[in-house]
This record gives sequence, C-alpha cells and structure tokens, in this order.
Amino acid sequence: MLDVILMLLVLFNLFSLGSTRISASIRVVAYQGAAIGVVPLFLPGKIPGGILVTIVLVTLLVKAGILPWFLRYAQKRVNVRREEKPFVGASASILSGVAALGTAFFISSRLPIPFAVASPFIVPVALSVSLTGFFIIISRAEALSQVIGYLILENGIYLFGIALLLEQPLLVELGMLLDVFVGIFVMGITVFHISREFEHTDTSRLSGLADWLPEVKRSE
Amino acid sequence: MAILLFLVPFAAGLAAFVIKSDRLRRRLLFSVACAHAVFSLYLCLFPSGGEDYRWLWFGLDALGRYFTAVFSLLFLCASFYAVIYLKEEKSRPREKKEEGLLFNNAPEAAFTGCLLVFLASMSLLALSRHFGLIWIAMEATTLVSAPLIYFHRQRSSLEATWKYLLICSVGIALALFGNLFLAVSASGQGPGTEISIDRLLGPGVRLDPLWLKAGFIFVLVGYGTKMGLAPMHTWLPDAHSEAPSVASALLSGALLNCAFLAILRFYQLCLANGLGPFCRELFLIFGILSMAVAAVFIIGQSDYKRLLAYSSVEHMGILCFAVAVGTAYGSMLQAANHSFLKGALFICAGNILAGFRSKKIADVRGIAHIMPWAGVLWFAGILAICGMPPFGAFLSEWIILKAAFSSGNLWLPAVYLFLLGVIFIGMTGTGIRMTFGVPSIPEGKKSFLSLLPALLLLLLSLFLGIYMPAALDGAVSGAAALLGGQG
Amino acid sequence: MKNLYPLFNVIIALAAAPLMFGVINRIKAFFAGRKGPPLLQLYFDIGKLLRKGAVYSRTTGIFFRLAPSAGLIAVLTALLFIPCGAYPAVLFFPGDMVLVVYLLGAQRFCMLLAALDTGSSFEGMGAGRDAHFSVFSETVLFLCLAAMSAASGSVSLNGMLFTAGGRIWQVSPPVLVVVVFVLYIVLLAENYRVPFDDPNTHLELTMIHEVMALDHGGPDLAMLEYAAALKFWILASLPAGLLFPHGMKPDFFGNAALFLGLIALTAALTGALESCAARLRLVKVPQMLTAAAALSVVALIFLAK
Amino acid sequence: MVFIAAALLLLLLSGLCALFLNNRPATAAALCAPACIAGCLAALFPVFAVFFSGQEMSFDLLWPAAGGLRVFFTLDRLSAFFLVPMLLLSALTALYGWGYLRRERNSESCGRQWFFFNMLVASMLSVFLAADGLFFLFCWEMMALSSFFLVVSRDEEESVRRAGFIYLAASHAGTAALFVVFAFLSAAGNSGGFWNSAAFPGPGDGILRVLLLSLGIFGFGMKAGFIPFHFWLPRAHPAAPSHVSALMSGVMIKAGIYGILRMFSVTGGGEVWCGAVLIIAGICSGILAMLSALNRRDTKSVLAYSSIENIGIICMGTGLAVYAASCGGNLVCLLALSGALLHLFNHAFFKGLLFMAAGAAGKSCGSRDPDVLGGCAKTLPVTSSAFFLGAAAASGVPLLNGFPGKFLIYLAAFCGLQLKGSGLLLPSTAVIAGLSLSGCLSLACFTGLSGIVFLGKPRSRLDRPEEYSALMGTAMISAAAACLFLTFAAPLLSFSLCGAVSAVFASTDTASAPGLADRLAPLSCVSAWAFALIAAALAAKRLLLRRRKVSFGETWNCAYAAADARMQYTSASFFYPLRRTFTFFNSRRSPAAVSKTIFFPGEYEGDDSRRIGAFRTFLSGIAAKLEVSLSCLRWLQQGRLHIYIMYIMAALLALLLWKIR
Repeated sequence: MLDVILMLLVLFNLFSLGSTRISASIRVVAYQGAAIGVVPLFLPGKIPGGILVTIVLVTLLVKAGILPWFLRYAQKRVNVRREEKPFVGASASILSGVAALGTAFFISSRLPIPFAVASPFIVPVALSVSLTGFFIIISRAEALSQVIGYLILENGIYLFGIALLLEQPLLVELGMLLDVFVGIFVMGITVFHISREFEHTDTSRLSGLADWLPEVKRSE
Repeated sequence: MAILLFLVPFAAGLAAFVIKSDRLRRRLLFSVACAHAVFSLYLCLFPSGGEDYRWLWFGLDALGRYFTAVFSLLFLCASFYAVIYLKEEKSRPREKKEEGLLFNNAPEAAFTGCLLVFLASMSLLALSRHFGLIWIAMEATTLVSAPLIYFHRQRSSLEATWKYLLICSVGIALALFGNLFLAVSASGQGPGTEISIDRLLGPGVRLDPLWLKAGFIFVLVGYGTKMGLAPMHTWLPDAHSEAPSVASALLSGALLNCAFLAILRFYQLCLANGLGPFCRELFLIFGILSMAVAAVFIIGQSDYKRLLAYSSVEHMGILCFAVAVGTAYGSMLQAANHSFLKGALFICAGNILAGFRSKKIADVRGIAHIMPWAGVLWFAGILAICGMPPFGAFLSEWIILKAAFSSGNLWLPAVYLFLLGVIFIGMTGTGIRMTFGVPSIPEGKKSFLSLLPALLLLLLSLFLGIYMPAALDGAVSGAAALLGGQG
Repeated sequence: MKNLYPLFNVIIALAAAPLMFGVINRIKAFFAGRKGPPLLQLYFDIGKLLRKGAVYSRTTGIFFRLAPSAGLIAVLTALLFIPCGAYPAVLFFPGDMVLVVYLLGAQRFCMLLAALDTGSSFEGMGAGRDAHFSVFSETVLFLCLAAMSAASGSVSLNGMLFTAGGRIWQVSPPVLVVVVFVLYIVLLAENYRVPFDDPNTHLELTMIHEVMALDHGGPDLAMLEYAAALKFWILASLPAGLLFPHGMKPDFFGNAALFLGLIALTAALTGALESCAARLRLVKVPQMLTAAAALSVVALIFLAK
Repeated sequence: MVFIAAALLLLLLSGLCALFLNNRPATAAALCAPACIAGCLAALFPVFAVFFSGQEMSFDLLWPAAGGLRVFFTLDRLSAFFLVPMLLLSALTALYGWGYLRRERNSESCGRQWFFFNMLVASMLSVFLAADGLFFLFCWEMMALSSFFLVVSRDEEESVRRAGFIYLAASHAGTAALFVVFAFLSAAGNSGGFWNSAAFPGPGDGILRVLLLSLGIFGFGMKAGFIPFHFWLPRAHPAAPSHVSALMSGVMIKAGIYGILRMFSVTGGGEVWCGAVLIIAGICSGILAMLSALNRRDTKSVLAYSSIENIGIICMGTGLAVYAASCGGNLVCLLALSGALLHLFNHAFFKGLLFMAAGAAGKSCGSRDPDVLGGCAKTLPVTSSAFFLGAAAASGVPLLNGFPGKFLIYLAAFCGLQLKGSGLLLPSTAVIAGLSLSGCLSLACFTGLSGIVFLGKPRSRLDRPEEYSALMGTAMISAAAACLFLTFAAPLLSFSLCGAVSAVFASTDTASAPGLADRLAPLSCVSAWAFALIAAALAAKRLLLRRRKVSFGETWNCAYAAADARMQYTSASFFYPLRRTFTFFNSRRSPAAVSKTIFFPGEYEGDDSRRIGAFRTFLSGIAAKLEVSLSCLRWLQQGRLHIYIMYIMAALLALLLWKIR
C-alpha cells in the first residue's frame, strides 16, 4: 500500500511538471500533500495512536488545506491563469522529471539506510519529489509557480522525514512545518507586492540587479 | 539565564510592533541592544566558572558565547545608527536618484520590530543545542530579515527581497534535508535519538559516516547559501546593495557569521566522527571558490555597496579557508574583524549615500574634502578590510597564511595571497577614486554623530589588531578548541 | 736626489705640455705646405693672456669665474698620478686610475657649467656635444684601463705603466697593440681633435672645445688652454707609457728625452691625421667610439684567458 | 635603548596631536617638526654607540596581540649603519618641511601631513630595528602606508592620485612576496638575533630556497625600486612634497637594500645567481634610468630617476660582493659591499640635498620645468649653490662625497679582474662598464639640468624669485655641510663599514683584509689638496687682475647683438644628441618630436607621461587584459533567479555524485 502512495507521488510529480496551468498545479500540490499526510498510517512503526492521528491531521490540514487555499487566493489576487512562457516546454519537463527520478534512485542506491524501513522506495521518491520541486523553480517564470515548486521541494523533505524518522521528537517536526507555513506566507505576500509594483509576476523580467548587462540592456 | 538573550529581544520586538510613539520605540531598540551587548560580552569574557550553561535544548558553549558577543556588539552600533537613520528617513524627501521615482518606506514600527526579532533569532541560533532548533532559527532570520531589505518600497529592493527570500529558502530547505540525514545517521543509537549536539557528541556515540557525509554536504550547500559562499552567494550583492545600510551591516556582519556558526556545529559532529579531512576538503573548495569569485566581481565594480557585499563573500571564503587549513583560531579572529569592519564600512556607505545620493562609484569623488570624517573612516575601513596594519585583519590573515604554509601544500598560500592581492588592488583603487580628488557635489552633510558607530567599530578592530587581553584570547581559543583548533 | 726624480718629471710635463700643440700645428702646416706658427706659439699666447685684463659677460655668475681655475687644478692633480717612462709617478695608490679619470670628468663638469653660465646658444651647443661624446670616450677609457690592469696584474696606473715594466708585453702583444690603438682614439676624442672635432674651422657651429672657450678671456683663457695642453699630455702618456722601451735602462735625462719623444710622436701623428682626415658627422661619432669600446672589450677577453 | 623608546613615543604622540591640530597648520608644524628633530637626535645616541663601538644591543617587550606579536628590537652594526643617515636626514627634512609647509595653499591638510610624516619616520626607525619577522612586516606596511598618504597629499590632481595608487599597489605586491618569505623567516620563539630563520631552507637546499630568495629579492626590490621594479618611483617621488621626496629617495628606498642584505645575512649568505641578478638589475637601472631621466621636463622627476640610478650602483656593489663571497674573493667582497654601503650612506645626503633644493627652487619660481626656468642662481644663492653641490656629488666629482663609494666599487671590480679563473672577470668587467657609463650619463644629466635651471638668463618672465624660507635654507646648508664633511670623513667610516660587512657576510674576515681606511685616506688627502690649490689659484688670479681693467659686456653671440633669453639652449636641445643616440632605449617615438610650424620649430612636445618606460606600459597592458578577461566572467551574476538556483542545484548534485560512494 505504501508503495502505491509513493507511486502516486511520482505521478503527481510528472503531472505538475507537465501542466502549465497554475490552478492545476496547485491542485496537484494539494493532492501530493494529502498523500504525504496519510503516509504515517501505513508505517509499521509502533507509535501511540493519538500522536499518529495528530500528525496526520495537522499535516493534512496544512499541506492539503491551508497552503493550497492560500495559493489559490494568491493566484486570484495576482490574477495569473497559466505559465505563459516557461523556460522548458511541457514534454521536456516531463522527461527531465524522469531524469530526476533516475538521479534520485542513483543517489539513494549509494546511500544504504542503516536500519529496516517500510519500503525501499521512500528515499528515492522523496529525493525525486524534491528534485522536481527544484526543477520547477528553475524552469518556471511565474513567481507563483516558483512558490509551488518550493512547496513541492518541502513536500519531498517532509515525506523523507515523516516516513523515516517518525520517532523524532514531534516538536521539531511541527516546528519545521510551521516554518514552511510562514515561509510560504511571506513568499505569497512578496508576490502580492511584486504584482502591485511591476503589474506582472514574471520573475524572468526581474533581472535589474546584475553585474553583467546583456547586449539588449547595454544598447538601451 | 542566558535564555534571556533570546527572550528579551523577542518580547521587545513584539512590543515594538504595537508601540505607537517613535521615540519610545527607538529608545526601546537602543536600550535592548545595550543590555544584550553588555550581557553577552560579560558571558563571553567571564564564562561563569567555565561551566557551560544548559537548559533542555538551549545552551551556550564557548563557540556560541563568542559569536553572540561579536554580533551583539555589532548590533549595538548598528542600532545606534538605526535610530539616527530612522530620524533622518522621516525628514528627508524620499526620492531615488537613479530613476528619480518617488518611493516611501515601510512603517517604522515594522522595521524596528524586525530588527529586534532578527537579533532574537540570531541569539536563538547561537543558543540552541538542537539541530532542528538551529534550523528553525536560521529560517526565522531569513523571514524576519526580508522586511528589513524591503524597507525602501521601490522596485529594485523588492526584486532583491524576492531573490533573497527564494534563494535562501531553497538553501535552508536543503539544510533541513541535511538535518534529516543526520537523524538517519544517528539512528544507530536506537530509534528516536534526538539530534542534539550534546547527545551526539556524548561518549560512545558513533554516527553512520556515509549519511553524515551526505548530511554535511546538504548542510554546507544549504547554510552556505545563507552564508554567501560561491556559487550560492548570488543573492548577497543584490540584498546588500538594496537594503538600507543598517540592514546591510547586520546582514553581512552578523547573519553570515551565524550561518557559519550553524555549519560549524555540524562540523563539530564530523570531527568527532573522524570526518575532519573530508569536511576540510569541502571547506577548502568553497573557500577558494568564494575568494576567486569575489575577486572577479570586485575588480571594476561600479557600485560601492555591491563592492562591500563581494568583499563579504571574499571574507566568508577566508573563514572557510582558515578552517580548511586547520587554524580555527585565525578563522574566529577573522570572523570578528570582518564583522566589525564590514559594519563600519556599511555605516560609512550609508552616510556617503545620504550625502552623494548615489550608489555609483563614478558619482562619488573627494569624500575626504567635503565629508572629512566619512572620508577618513571609509578609506581606513577599506585599507583595514584589505588586511593593512594596524587593524586586526592584518594579524588574522597572517595567522591564516602561516597555517596555510604549515599545511605543507605550497599552492594554498600562493593562491590565497594572489587572490588577496587582486582584491586589495581592486578595493584600494576604488577607495582612492572615491575618497580623494575634487568633490563631485558642492557640500556634503557633516554629521559626526551618525558616523560615531563606524568609528567605534573601527576602533574595536584596531584594538584587536594591537592588543589582545587574556580574557579575549581565552574566549577565542576556547571557541577554536571546540573546532579541534590548536589555537 | 733620486726620489725627487718623479717630481722633476712632473715639472718637465708642466713645461713641455704646451709644446705639443705647437708640434701638431707645425706638422699640419708642413702637410699644407705652409711655414706655420712657431713651435712655442702656445707659450706666447698664454704669456700674453696672463698679462691681459678680463672681460666678463653680465649674464655670467660665480661659476664662470671659478671654472677655469678649478678645471686646471683638477688636471694638475691628475698629472701627479702619471708615471713617466722608467720613473714612477709622484703619487700612487690602489685605484688611482679611477681618480685620474674622474678628475678629468671634474674638469669637464666645470667647463660645461661655465659654458651654460654664459647663456649663449653656441656654448650650450658645444656643452651638449661634449657631454654626448664624453659618455662614450670615458667608458672606452675605463675599459682600456681594465684591460691594462688585467694584463699587468696591478690596480694602479703606476703599477700598469711603471712597475710592470715591459713585462706587460709578454702577456699578449697583439692585444696590447689594440689597447694602444684604442687609447689613441680616446686621446683624439677627449682632446676634441679630428675626426671628432675640428679645432680650427671658423664656424663655431661645428666646434666643441673652442666654442666653449668663446667667452673666456685673459688669465681664464690662459688657464683653459694650459689645462687643455696638460690633458693632452696625460692622455698621450698612457699609450706612451705602454710603448716605452723599458728594456734599455736609460738614465734620468735619457728617460725624459725618450718619453718626450714618444709624446711628441703622438702629437705628430695627430697632426698628420688632422691634415689628411676629415671630421666625422656628429651622428657617426658615437658609432666610432662604440666600435672602440667593442675593441677594448675584445682585448679584455683575450687578456683574461 | 630607552632613548629609542622615547624617540618612538615622541614621534607618535606629536603626530597624534598634529592630527587634532589639522586646522591650525602653524601650530602643528611648530609642534611636530621640533618633536621629530628631537626624537631623531635622541635615537642617535644609542645608534652612534653601536656605530662606533660595534657591539650590538637589543631589548624586547612582549606585546600581547593575537599570534603573540612580540616587539623585539635589535640594534646591530648593519642597522646602525642604515640608521645614522636615516635619522640625520629625517631631522633635516623635518626642519625643511617646517618651512616648506608653512606657506602651503591648502592649509587644511597640514596637520595630517605632519602626522603621516612622523609616522613615516617612526616606522622607518622601527623597520631597521625590528628583529621579529611579523613585527618587521607590521612596520614595513606602516611605512608604505604613511608614505602613501604623504604622496597623495596634493590629491586634487589626477596624476597624483594615479601615482599614489600605483605606489600602493606596487608596494603591496612586494609585501605579498615578503609575506611568503617571512612565513619561513619568523619561526616561533625569537632567539635574540634577527628574523629567526630556523624554518628557512639552508644553502644548497633545492628549489624552495631559490624560490624564496627570488621572492625576497622581488619583494624588497619593489621597495628599493631598481629596474624592473622601478615603475612606481618616478611617479610617486615627484608627486610628494619635497621634504617627503627627499626622505623617500634618500632613506626609504634603502630599506629595500637593507632587507636584501639582512635576508642574505640570516640565511647564510646569498648565492652566485643572486649576485648575478643584482648586478644585471643594477646595470640596467644605472643606465636605463639615466637615459629616461634625459627626457624629463620636471626637476624632481629627473632626481627620482637619478635615485633609481644610484640604487643601481648600490645593487652593482652588493651583487659583486655576493658573487665574490661565493667565489672566495674575500677582498673583492669587502671592497664591493663597503663601497655599496658607503655610497648608500652618501647618497642619502646628496640626494636629500638635491630634492630639498629642487623643491625650494620650485616653490620660489613656481615651476619645476627646466625650460621655463633659468638664471635663478643670482637670485637664489643658497638654493642654487646647494643644488650645484648636490649635482657635483651626484655626478661623481672626486672632490665630493658622491665619489668614494663608487671608487671602492671600481676598486673591487679591478681587484676582481686580477683573480684569474675565479669566474669574477665577467661580473667585474660588467660592473666597470656599467659604473662608468652610468657615471658619465649622470654627469651629463646633472650638468645639463643644473645649468639650464640655474644658469644663463631667466627663460620666462617669472616674478623675481626669492629664497622661500630661512628654515629651508638652514636645512639645505646643513645638508651641504654634511656632504662636504663626508668627503673628508670617509676614512672615519671604515670601521663601521667593516662591521656592517661582517654583519652581512660572516665568512669574510674583515680583519685580515687590508684596512679600508688606507684605501679611503688618499681620496680625502687629494680632495683637501685640490681644494687648497683651487683657493690658491683663485687668489693668484685675483692678484693678477688686481691692477688691471675688468670690464663687463654682453655674452659674445658670434656678433649677434640682440640675443635674448629665448634663444638659449634648453634642456631639450642640450640632451638632444644623447636622446637621439639612445632613441632605442627610452622612447617609442623619435625624440625629434618637434611640431614644425612654417618657419620656426614650435614647442618641444616630448610628453613625459608616455616615457616612464616600456615596463610600466607592459604592466598596465597586463592589468587591462586581466580586467577584460575578468569582466567576461561577469555573466555569472546576470540577475536571473533561475540561473542562481541552478547554481545551487548544480553544486549540490556535483558534490553528492562526487563524494557519496
């Protein structure tokens, strides 16, 4: 069952890579968050049920609830429908997502986990989710989709943590969650400011501060 | 008791958001800074009976004490300058010279509050003994310093803020990965080993080397982003050049050191588990790379705040280089010198900017003639940060050089000296161009008060250069001892 | 009595130096088929000048008055270090040849400043050329001295020309011939003779020594001319000392006569050269002196083996 | 040693006070100049004690700074030999500067200038005394820094700023090399002597020693300023105020020579190749510097070049000594090195004198271009006679103190010729040729310069110049007196010369070698005799002319009556033949750069800036290339967030793939 969820996560990755519509990717992120949220239920760990339930609920609330909602709100606020001109096209993105998966498997093959784990796919999938997030941040021009990428990156990390280290003191885990939460909010606020100042949120055009001027700028 | 270092500024910060009266808020800021500085200095110079303070995940060992003292002194001067700066900001017409567009500032309450919370989160970072907590503190510094950068509500600073926010968040996310890897490597001690320094440095704790290595890589890249190591330094020049000078001073003088501290915490574990050579190799690579990149961008730089930012990149490289060649002592000393000098330089830069209304080096001529104090301090600071005696950087860089020679490989000191030389030429050339000559504006503003903090910081570095009291020496070598530094 | 002989030699030099210019002029006159001035002409001139008053330019200052005397003294002092054939010099110490050459340089220093003191463009021109040529001739002279010292194994003029006696020729005769030749070239250059300078054109533009003497008169001019004569004697006595036949052990008067003869021979040679050779173009002068320098270096290298 | 401490304290404190008297120049000068003089005189007591007695004294005080920076003073015969001229000249220049700065236009910088002047003196004093490697570097940097601030004191002019920057960069490049050398020369725990050389590779110790020695020669040579490390000097020295140029030219550049000698002495003598390198550098400096000097139209710049030439002479002597020491030429080594040191000693005074006189003339006439000056000898008696004395000494007139040093080096070279088969022939010949050529060139140069500046008629309608200040006059007169005294006192120095030499080369036993005094005595006698005779001759002439008519007229211009001042020979025309002969060396353009108008040649336009020498243009070329290639790398920071984040990802993945296995 765990492997199925991991499988799903990978699929969500590829989908989010493929879609250039902001709302679609927000939805995918929400699903991904939900999937990660339920992972603890399928772990063979011996954790007192109350704590387990708390974790699941909080995670679901934050990752599948508040954050996607906030992103939608932000999208409406700055009013962008779709990724106009991504640096990498959809199909190429999907291929590179596969490449990221491969890399993740390769790296994790070199990192044998020193103890028994529920599924051998946890580490590679977590890594691949993070790499996907990375890739989205790099390849998308819209500020909002970069925030989404960041969220996916965090999802990967969270998956890693929650799947391998549930025994870790929860306070820290929740603190991390909280931090991500605040981080996303601050980013969102910045995005609002950007859209107010520049009347667009295309970060590829936010390159005024540089030590190197391309020809076009020089000529101006 | 030391937890107050965190609690007081935090509470004060929260208060600052709600306080209405400007004067009261400024007084609050300054008095908290004073109290913090005095207390941390006391803790640093007279460690209570050598017994490190502990309270569940909080604690203050020699390393923490040293870094706290340094950034708290810097914060004291910066806050003094901030008070004057905010006064002026209220008065002067906010008009940006380059584009000529009007802009207004963030509410002063938010600025002051963020400053205090920033101090609080840095203290938290120095205080915390748990890697998760360190990570939270680091993320917190990022989040609260973003509004500091976006003080001037204008496009360029917004762009800088966005870059800063995204790049640093990504970096810190990687650092989080590093923490998790650490937890995995610690899981050999039975499930749920808490990843706190004291637990993992405890007797008979063996960490899984492979995962520890991976963790260190993640942490180095992640916190290195925050610290401004090349090639992750890219946010730094933008943020430093766009932030108000007081924020730039804090960012480059205090924040970078704190990131370095976070990396050093991890380095302690690696040392204990015999990964010293591995870590030092990585430190060496990033150190030399940072110095080289800084050299590239310092030569022919056109914006003097960016110049200072790149010089920070260079000095972060020097810190790593020092640890790599095995002189933690030199590294600690250099960190202090860099904090003080860079703070002084940024405060001078703030005054120059206020006088000349331009960040372009080409627009600034003959500071020494129309703003004598600013000119003197600016040029002295530039010489000092290039390692000229009688300032402290001369000694620390000398110590590092000797360690590099004793490390056996003659290429290291050669490269180090070459890069320092190139940077020296770049910086002093700019300094001469700006300081001397026929002034490019009729009359500057001659306010000594706003330069007093810069003067104090320079004097501090001068003090480090010519006299080292036993207590201070003890503090530095105590901090170095934790990093396996023989001093 | 015997150890006063060197002093007598100096007195002979002082007495006979002006004669040499007379010799030169007679030879030139002979080549030109004229009768020419009497041998003692320079004596008469000096005597007449000493009896005259003085005329100074208003432009000139103290230097103009100081230079002739100082120059004369410098040359006189240099003369004391020159051995005379089979008899040693009055004074000698290790390295005295350096002092001799620099004393001649000191005389030049005075002459140049005196020339510039007049503010006349002609004298300035002469001074410039003198400075120009001396750069080469002095260097060549030093290289010759180095060669002589290497050959004779001594570091003083006295040792080279007197103590070593004829033995210096056992080292390598052909090389020493070269040295003598180069010394002769230096003699010509330093005394402003053809082919380096033409003492008796009537165009001040082309002259060096004469033009620098333009503004002097009376006792000053006398000292100037006398110093020039002494300088000729000194430089001539270097090759003469090398060529001196130490084999025959002459008594004092024989030695004096022999040495005088050698120097007179040099003078005659100069006269002959002046009457059949023309003056070089100024541009060529450095080239010729450089060639001389090259010759002396070659000599030095051959001597070193 | 309490005297030295007192002197340092006096200098520093008075300097600090001057810093706060910035707006009251007169007070600052009246405070600092006497303080500087008093300090120098106080420091002279122990120095003279060592200078004449010969046993070294030392004291150290632990200065708790990071890395255990110990202040470790040692005063031995070598440092004493360098300190005597340094202190005397500092006192003289302080006196001179008192008068010089008194009537400065922009009085606001005077206090600052005095501060840095006293800092410079103090740092030089401690450079010659510092026995600890790190402390030496400390003082070395302070010296460079304070002199830099003095150089840029007239910073309104672009050229001055440029000169200052070049100076700072050059000296820092040198210091970087010294850092390497001293990383090996300052092992922990100083054992009383100079520069603990425990870690330094000993003789015959392979490539590392060669590397370090050549780095040392580079680093110290950058300060000494012999070719090819001279490029900063002709810019910086003229830019500085005259008393500072006098100090820098007279003493500061000698610190480089001191460093080289000290390095040889602590690392067991130099090696043959060091000697060869020094000789070659010396010959190049001796000749090329004078050739470039011929092109200058600025008195002080000519003097700066002549400093390079004299450093070249000193290098020749030093190099010959090092060479001979490793070829077993004991006498040659002694003579050559003592010649070099003696010349160094004398040069301090006559070059200081020359710079002071040039500065005074420049102040009085308002210009330093020889071709607009002329004929000020009558109106500036003191200045002109001081300058003539210095010029005579600099061109090696035997009756003055410029000669004995050269004489000893010549003598050493001639002695070297005698040692057949010792390999000394080539260096000796080279030294003889180089010395004579550079000597003749400097004679030509200085006669031309002093003649054009001070003799003849005034070339332009300058308001009638007058002596600038009595204090300056006093300083110049006393410097001139020192020069004359040194002419006769040369034999008295022989003891301390031997001491200094044996401090450098412990191997050369100065006892067995025939005494230097016997070598030097004849010179003094001859000078005395010549002075007496000249006086006699003048008296005789006066006697002759007593009852005769002495009349005055116009200069005989070949019957051209209306010759005016503009028809005089200028320095350009005076040096034309020489420049023309040596065109190849000193300029890319032919020196006949005279813009032809229709009938008359126009202004001579040999601009000096482009003639500083091929080497500097070469350097600046490299710098330009470097800057361009660096600016190509700037696309790294091109402002696009995505690229930045890609850097992070790339770094991470690279490290992971590389390290994790």
